[in-house]
Amino acid sequence: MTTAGGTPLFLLEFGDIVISFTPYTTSLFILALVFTLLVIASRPERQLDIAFGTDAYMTKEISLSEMRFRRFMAIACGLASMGAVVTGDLFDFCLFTALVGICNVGIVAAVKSRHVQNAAYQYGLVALAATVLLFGGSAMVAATTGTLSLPILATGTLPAVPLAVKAFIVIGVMGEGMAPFYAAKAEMFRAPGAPYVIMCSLSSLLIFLRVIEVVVQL
Amino acid sequence: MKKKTAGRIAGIAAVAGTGATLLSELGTVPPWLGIAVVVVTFPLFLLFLGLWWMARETDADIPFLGY
Amino acid sequence: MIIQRISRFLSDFDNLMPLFAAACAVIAALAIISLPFAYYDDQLYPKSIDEKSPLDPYDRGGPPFSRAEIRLQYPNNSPTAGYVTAYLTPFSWFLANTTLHTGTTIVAHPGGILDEILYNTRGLDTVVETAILFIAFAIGSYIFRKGSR
Amino acid sequence: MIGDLLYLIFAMIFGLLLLGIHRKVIARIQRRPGPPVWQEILHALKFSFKSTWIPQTASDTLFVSVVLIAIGIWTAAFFVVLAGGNLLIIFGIYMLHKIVEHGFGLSSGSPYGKFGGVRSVISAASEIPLFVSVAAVVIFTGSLEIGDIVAWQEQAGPLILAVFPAALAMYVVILSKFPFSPFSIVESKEIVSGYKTEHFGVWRAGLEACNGLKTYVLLLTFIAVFFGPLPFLLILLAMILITVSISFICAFSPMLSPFDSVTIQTLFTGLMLIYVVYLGVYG
Repeated sequence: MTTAGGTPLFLLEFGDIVISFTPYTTSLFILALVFTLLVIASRPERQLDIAFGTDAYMTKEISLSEMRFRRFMAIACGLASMGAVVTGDLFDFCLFTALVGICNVGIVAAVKSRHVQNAAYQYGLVALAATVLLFGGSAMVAATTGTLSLPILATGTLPAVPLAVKAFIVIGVMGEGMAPFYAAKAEMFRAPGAPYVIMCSLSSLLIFLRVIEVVVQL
Repeated sequence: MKKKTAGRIAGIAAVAGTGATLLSELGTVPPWLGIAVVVVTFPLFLLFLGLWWMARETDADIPFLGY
Repeated sequence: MIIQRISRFLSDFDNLMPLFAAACAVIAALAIISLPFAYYDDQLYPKSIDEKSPLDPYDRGGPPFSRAEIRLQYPNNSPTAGYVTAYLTPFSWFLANTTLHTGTTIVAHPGGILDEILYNTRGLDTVVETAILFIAFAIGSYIFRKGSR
Repeated sequence: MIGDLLYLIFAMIFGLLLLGIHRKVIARIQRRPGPPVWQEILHALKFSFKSTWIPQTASDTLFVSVVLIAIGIWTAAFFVVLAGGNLLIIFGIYMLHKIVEHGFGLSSGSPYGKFGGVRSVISAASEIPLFVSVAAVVIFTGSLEIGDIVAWQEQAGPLILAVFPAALAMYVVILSKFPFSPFSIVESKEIVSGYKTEHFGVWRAGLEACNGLKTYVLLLTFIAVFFGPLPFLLILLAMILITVSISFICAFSPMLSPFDSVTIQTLFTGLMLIYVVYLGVYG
């Protein structure tokens, strides 16, 4: 049983959902794990702002309650992306991806900057809209092949998934993770609190990397 | 960080990395484990080697502040 | 230049939603063109739709509290599938095999109790679904509290 | 296996040498004398001798660990290529280099670093052409394992002839990772050194080491995937040739403004996407 990510090293069984650790998904999983541990271990930086035209500069401090909330969100985001990269079930993958999307909004929701929050709001709208495509896509996969299990879909014995359905899933993930629709994400990155903000981008890159594998083997 | 600590960490990383490589060559551990150990220890080795060879052994000079 | 015009449009995040909507519209159009898709009726959850039932689309068939027939993807992974207690988290599975008290803990696992209502087999899904709800609730409540302070 | 360790160190140094050649060629095209070709190696050494500390505003754990991660991921990538492993893993690591850039830029608290980091997020759109080229490779070889792809080319000839646009896409990706290229907006000079601004001393030496390794690995992957099995010396020669060709592009083109860079790369991706769909349907 070989998937696009290589032969599974081992399969973790959760009833009818199987979590598959191929070399590819395992490396993604380890990276998500490392960065989640980093989020837990590191404290936010104090961002410097320069007042133009003067010599003055100031640091932005992050209050303790804000830090706690954002760390919680970043950890949730890390767990969600870990789930999304290893799961062997399409519907489950979509769920984890939706969770990543909402956690990304949560990471910057506590930031006290109007600009960042506006960007996060737009991003949230897109993430919301993207769930339609995501779950619609996985439903269509189930309807055309009769299964949601990725290792079984990868065997190639089932009817092929239509191209449009693959596009549905890819654009759904793009909406959740914002890969090419980068504008809002870049603005969200202006928020202070590097370890947490990095999680936004890490999770979206990871789910994007995973969806490539998923779509290649459908 | 003290020079001694940095040197020790670099040394341990180097020994662990080469050791794991040797062991995987001899077949005691699977090859992926050898590579995984190298992936972890190589960055540690490089950084702490750098930290070790530039570390001060004495106290720093009093910085010149009189502009 | 046209490229500069495009990049100016792209760089404003207020244009994001129209952009995404346009992309969705294009793909939806692509999907409509490529219709019809073949329906594969050998499904995971065999359906027998009884249109005369008062519960029509939601009537999943079969008497309650007995084993439901489900075509499993991995039959050997879930020997208890189809029963109400089909999905146990690894911890509760351990409890069930070692003690007699799993019944009292199953409610503590969101997957356990929701499975009873929903699927009988896809436990992990229900855990993630509730996690999404919880996270959304956490964000909402945090922002609400921040506004009231 | 011990040979692999030595090869790893060789790859790092040779990658730095390639970057030095890159600078030299650009300088000669622009009629400057330019630094000696081993300048980048000296740079790495020089930084490692400099005084090292952590800025007071920095998020220190992230500030340091991101350097370790940067070297670690490219070491892993090196071994994956060497073992003929999965192409997707290499691309995953390439994408993760973005995260490393974000980490470098944001962890210090410096505004210059932050701009570098934000630009790195913006330029994330340049990663997409890469994946499209993967799809084209898969359509022809039917596998994502580098070993299989090399074996396929042994029989059917270099892949670059079969899927030239995909090779071009990957070339653009490598180009955008080279310094002074039109797409290297993350380290352009108006934001000092972009994301590397605040990493000095040993941290910067580590980053230089990572850059050398990264250059080597990317070029090695490119050669393995599109040119097939070559003897070792020929691989090195091909790397130098590719570097020189990239230097020519860098010397003759200005750096684009951040959003323009992304737009051009995105347009390129669109073309690639059409090509791959065409290949998938009619190929």
